Amino acid sequence: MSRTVVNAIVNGEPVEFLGGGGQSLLDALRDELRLTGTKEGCGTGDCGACSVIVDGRLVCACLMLAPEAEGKRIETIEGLADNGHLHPLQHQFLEQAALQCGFCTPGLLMASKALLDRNPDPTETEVRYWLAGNICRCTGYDKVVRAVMDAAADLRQEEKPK
Amino acid sequence: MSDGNQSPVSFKVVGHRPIRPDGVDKVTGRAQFGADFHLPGMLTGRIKRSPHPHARILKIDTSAAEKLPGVKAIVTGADLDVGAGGDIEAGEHAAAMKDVAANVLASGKVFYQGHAVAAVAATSPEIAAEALDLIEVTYEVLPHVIDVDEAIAAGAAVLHDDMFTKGVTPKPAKPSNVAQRHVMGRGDVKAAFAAADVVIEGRYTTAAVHQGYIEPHACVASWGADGQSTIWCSSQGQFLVRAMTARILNLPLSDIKVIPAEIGGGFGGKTTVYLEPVALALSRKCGRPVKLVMSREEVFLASGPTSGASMDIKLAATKDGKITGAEMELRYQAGAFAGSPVNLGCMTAFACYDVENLALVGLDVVSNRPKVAAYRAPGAPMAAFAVESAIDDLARKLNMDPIDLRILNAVRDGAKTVYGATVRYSAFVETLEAVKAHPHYQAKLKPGQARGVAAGFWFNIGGESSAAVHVDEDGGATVVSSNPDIGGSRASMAMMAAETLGLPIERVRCTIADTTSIGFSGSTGGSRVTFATGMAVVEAAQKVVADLKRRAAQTWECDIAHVEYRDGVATCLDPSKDAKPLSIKALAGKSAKTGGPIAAEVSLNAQGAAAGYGVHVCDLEIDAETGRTTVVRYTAAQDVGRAIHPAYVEGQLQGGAAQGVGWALNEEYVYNAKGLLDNASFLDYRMPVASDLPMIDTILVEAKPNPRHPYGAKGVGEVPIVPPLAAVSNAVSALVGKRMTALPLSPIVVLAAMGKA
Amino acid sequence: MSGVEYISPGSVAEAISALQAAGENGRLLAGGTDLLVQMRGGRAKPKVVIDLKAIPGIAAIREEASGFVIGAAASGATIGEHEALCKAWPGVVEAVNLIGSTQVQGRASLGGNLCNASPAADSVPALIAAGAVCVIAGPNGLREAPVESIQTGPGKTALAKDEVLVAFKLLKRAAQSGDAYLRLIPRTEMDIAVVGAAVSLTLDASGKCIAARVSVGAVAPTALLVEAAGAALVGSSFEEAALAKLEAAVAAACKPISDKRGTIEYRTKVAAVLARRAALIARDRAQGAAS
Amino acid sequence: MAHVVSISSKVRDLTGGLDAFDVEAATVRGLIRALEARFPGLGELVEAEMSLAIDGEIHQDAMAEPLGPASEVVLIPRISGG
Repeated sequence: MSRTVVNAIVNGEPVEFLGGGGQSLLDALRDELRLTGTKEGCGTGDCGACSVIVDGRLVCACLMLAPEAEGKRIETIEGLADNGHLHPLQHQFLEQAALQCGFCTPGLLMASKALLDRNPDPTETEVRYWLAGNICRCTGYDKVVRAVMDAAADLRQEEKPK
Repeated sequence: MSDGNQSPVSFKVVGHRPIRPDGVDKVTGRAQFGADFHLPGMLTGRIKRSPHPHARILKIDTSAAEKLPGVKAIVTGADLDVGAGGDIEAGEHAAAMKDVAANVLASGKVFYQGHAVAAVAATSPEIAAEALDLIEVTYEVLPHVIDVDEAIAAGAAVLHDDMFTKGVTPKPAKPSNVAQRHVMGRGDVKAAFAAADVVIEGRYTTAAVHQGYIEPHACVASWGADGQSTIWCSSQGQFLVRAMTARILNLPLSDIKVIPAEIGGGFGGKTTVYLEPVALALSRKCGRPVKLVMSREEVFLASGPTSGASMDIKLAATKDGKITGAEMELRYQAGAFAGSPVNLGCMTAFACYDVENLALVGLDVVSNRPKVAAYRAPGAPMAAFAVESAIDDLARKLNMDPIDLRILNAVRDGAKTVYGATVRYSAFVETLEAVKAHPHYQAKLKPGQARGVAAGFWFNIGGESSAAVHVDEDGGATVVSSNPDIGGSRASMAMMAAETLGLPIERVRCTIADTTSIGFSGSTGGSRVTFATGMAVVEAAQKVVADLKRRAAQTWECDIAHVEYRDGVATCLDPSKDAKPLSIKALAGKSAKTGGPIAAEVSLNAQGAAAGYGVHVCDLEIDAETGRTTVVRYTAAQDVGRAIHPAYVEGQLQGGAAQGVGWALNEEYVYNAKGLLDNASFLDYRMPVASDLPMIDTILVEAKPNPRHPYGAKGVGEVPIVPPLAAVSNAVSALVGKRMTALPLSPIVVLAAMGKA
Repeated sequence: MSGVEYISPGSVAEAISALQAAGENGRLLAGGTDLLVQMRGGRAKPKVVIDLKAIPGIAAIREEASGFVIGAAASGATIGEHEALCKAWPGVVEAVNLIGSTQVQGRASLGGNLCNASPAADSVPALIAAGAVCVIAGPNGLREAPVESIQTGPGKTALAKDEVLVAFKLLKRAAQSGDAYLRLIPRTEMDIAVVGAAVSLTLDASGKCIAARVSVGAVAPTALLVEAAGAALVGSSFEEAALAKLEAAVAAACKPISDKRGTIEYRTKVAAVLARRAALIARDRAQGAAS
Repeated sequence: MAHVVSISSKVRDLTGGLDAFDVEAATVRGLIRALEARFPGLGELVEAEMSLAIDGEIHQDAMAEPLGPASEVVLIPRISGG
């Protein structure tokens, strides 16, 4: 099998795994690293359930080959909370009941984080278009969008010098 | 929060919006869904599927695949053993189970593209895929039929030689694709039409649509050498998976343990089995655990969509708008095997309205499509599309406000439905009035916009449920639920227990038990969990309270009648006793001294579920040069009894509305001339994305709490998908200037209707 | 997908050698948003995947005196964040940024969008309208070719088996120029274009159009450069008659098919509508209305 | 004497086309027994696949439910859901 050793930083930790040229980053995260928080909803980049952040860019882990992760910094849902403290997005998703089944939630949270990392004060329209690649079938998006906007406000508040 | 949806009753927990008990697991990636399990020695399974819409299987040659190193087991339909007799389980009778088995792995014929014909288990996904290619299936390709009206027509390819339409006397001489003809009605429809001032007629069609849960079907099955096996899977009912798997493989129920995984959406589509019997049959052959996960393409090809429908409707009314009679024929696609929800379509079609004379005919029609599965209010949205469109026509013809017209005809308590139930505890009129008074309905439309209104009904059900409440030694409590939590039911279960036990919600946790750890329960479906399983939770909690009082009385040596229990504390009302109040914590800490652990389990068969009614309002715009529709404002109102956790109730309304908007505008199964599905992906099966929708306002109408439930709950999950089809279409029709009769209302359809392409 | 070899050459020459060595079994990888989907669906079965992204500069954007050089593997996100490019060629950038979701934007490349050779590729009509030129490396060095010469049919390109598209050149913008791209999809996002239309034009001081290129997508086996449509605008001040002529020219050029995404009638009608709308947006941009 | 009404065509297949008839029964269990005796197969069908609306309230598997002397019992297809 044409598998090569891949070294990457996942959620701040150096990892080493075997990745094949026919294997997606999603499969590597789930099957090699057992980080099953990243979900597969379609495997074709259409649903966003496998959203992760690679070197600061939001991507679908199903649309990246495992060996492409070499030397990259990868953020997954398992790294979103900081030492057991929920990220404001996680907190707002819970507060606002922005999840029902919870399957698309890891992807939505990572996508939302990538948005707020570059746009701390998005409009509703900006949130909706940014998240258009994350399909949620349960919520109708209403509470998701509200949670992201409120988390953005929480983060802005945190940033303010006291 | 929308519209101050606050419970008017001052419960301490019920009606509030606490964080769900399983929330943190779901926002941190720890929740284990169907595909997340991994066992030592686990094999990867894959399923070989038919490339033809209709064919006879002449031969399946697995010899080459068996020789491939790494292949550990191969199964085909011959490995299933559904048998002819046996007990009836899970509400499924023998014939239906044979169909489920033949759907799980084809037997003799394949009836749709993607129909499973064989499965392999191998040591890697690559080897499993290679093995599939090595399995040679020889087919005799047969003529196919896709469309429901074509399937009924003379000369159509007949799927099942033994299908003689049921419900027709005398029995038809020849087999056909009409599995069953349902007839229901009352009164004198002919006379009603003869006397009518106004008659409205129409033919309506809807496309087959998929439930669209984001989690593909997934399971792990592990056969033990002693014949006892375990299945981990995401489903809407662990007991249903157990019953169906046992039945299809002819195994004793108690030899199978089903452990429910978290479920990534179902909407009815996970109330049957596709993978579990196959995985277990594979595991039985090789003695190793086998994981089977569907790809998205497989989900579209081979798991249940709901029926596309073709319907004719005719209304008779007075010039004042009173509907005096109606005739309707509903023809629903069942897919490859009998069992469309057309009977439910007939029953629900006019359930919102008090119509004296009714004649309904429903045809259950098979064709070369995947076998339909339940989808949120099965059968009701299509029927409501036709009925609510016709009523919209009537309102326009009489120049009446569409809500006033509906109020005039609305069912009220005491009215009799066409299916025999008497309307009770209904708040349909109140829901219509709430919409009429809402700022959305009062708001003026902008130029180029139109507004659609439509209503919807669902029965809601009760049935068998079990639950346990354990008081932990520190006075906290654990609720053990028997139903997979598909949308936050752990929260409502914990809340009802907390309310009953007088505990703060943070002291009550909720877990979902496997089939060996709690009594039987029906599936998570039919909007039954908060009602029926909730009832079991409350009764179990009430038993615990009674037990706590008994223990307090024993401690104080007083009469139990003198013990009051409130807010988690037992107080002695007997003034002759110098008894300090005993908290649940104190009682739990010393439970050994009063009889041992404090716990109660209740199994019941809940009766008295109350129906729900919804009214939706949709404002939209159309780009007149491209036919693209944009929903600009949407409000969903519903008779919810009492909302246990209002945020999750709102979520049900919003999610159902979004699915319904997708059904109305863009979702459809597209077949080509070869009978093959052309859009088996999220790219081309267009479910709404975040930028397609506005905020969805909700109105929770709590005018009539259900007295048959301890906290007044009615089912809420299904009603919200019933009104949107017509709410959207009525608005589009207003803008286009003619009645739109065929869903979906894609830009192409709308532009053509506008006469511009 | 078993046994697929992944290689990541450090130079164009190495990439070409790898491509030659792999022959029919080799596929170039840029963003991967099409290739991985094809591999998963079994429509592509490469034995060697040659990732171009380690080649210096191939994912970058360079501004030179003559204009912009966009690396073939530059992602949509990179392109969307390049301020000077956005200012000069807003139509090209908006077309690129319509490809897929935010997630897809993080990967999908301009070169991949062209070389995947979908008739509905969003960036291609915009690049054609913009007069973009491809820089192609082969065993014998570099050559240049206009974008409209690359796609030869669905899934087919004019590139030789051992050639690598390395960059796109976009000229420095003349004064009073603007471009725009519009597409029609049933949803607001995430769909393949049912129809796409791009217009790039230049105005004189009086606002009269002195140069125009119009290209439409998803209405023929490849994106079309509709010269008659551009000609309809040149010399006009966007009067109704000129716009009608533009629409007629576009409609006449369309040779669409009816498929799951659209019908012949719909595509033809809407291609004309979008071309007119894009022309007016491009005019407004040229007039600096937006800036 | 319970007045039985059916809205299910499967019932009609077993009753020779009858949609309404009277049955002597004091409980649902008795009703099902009586149905089976009068129309072989019908009791089994009702027990396995049908719900009953007894004087307007829907019951499922409620075998012990009493029937009044003039109860109306509507045989309806079992209602499930999504």
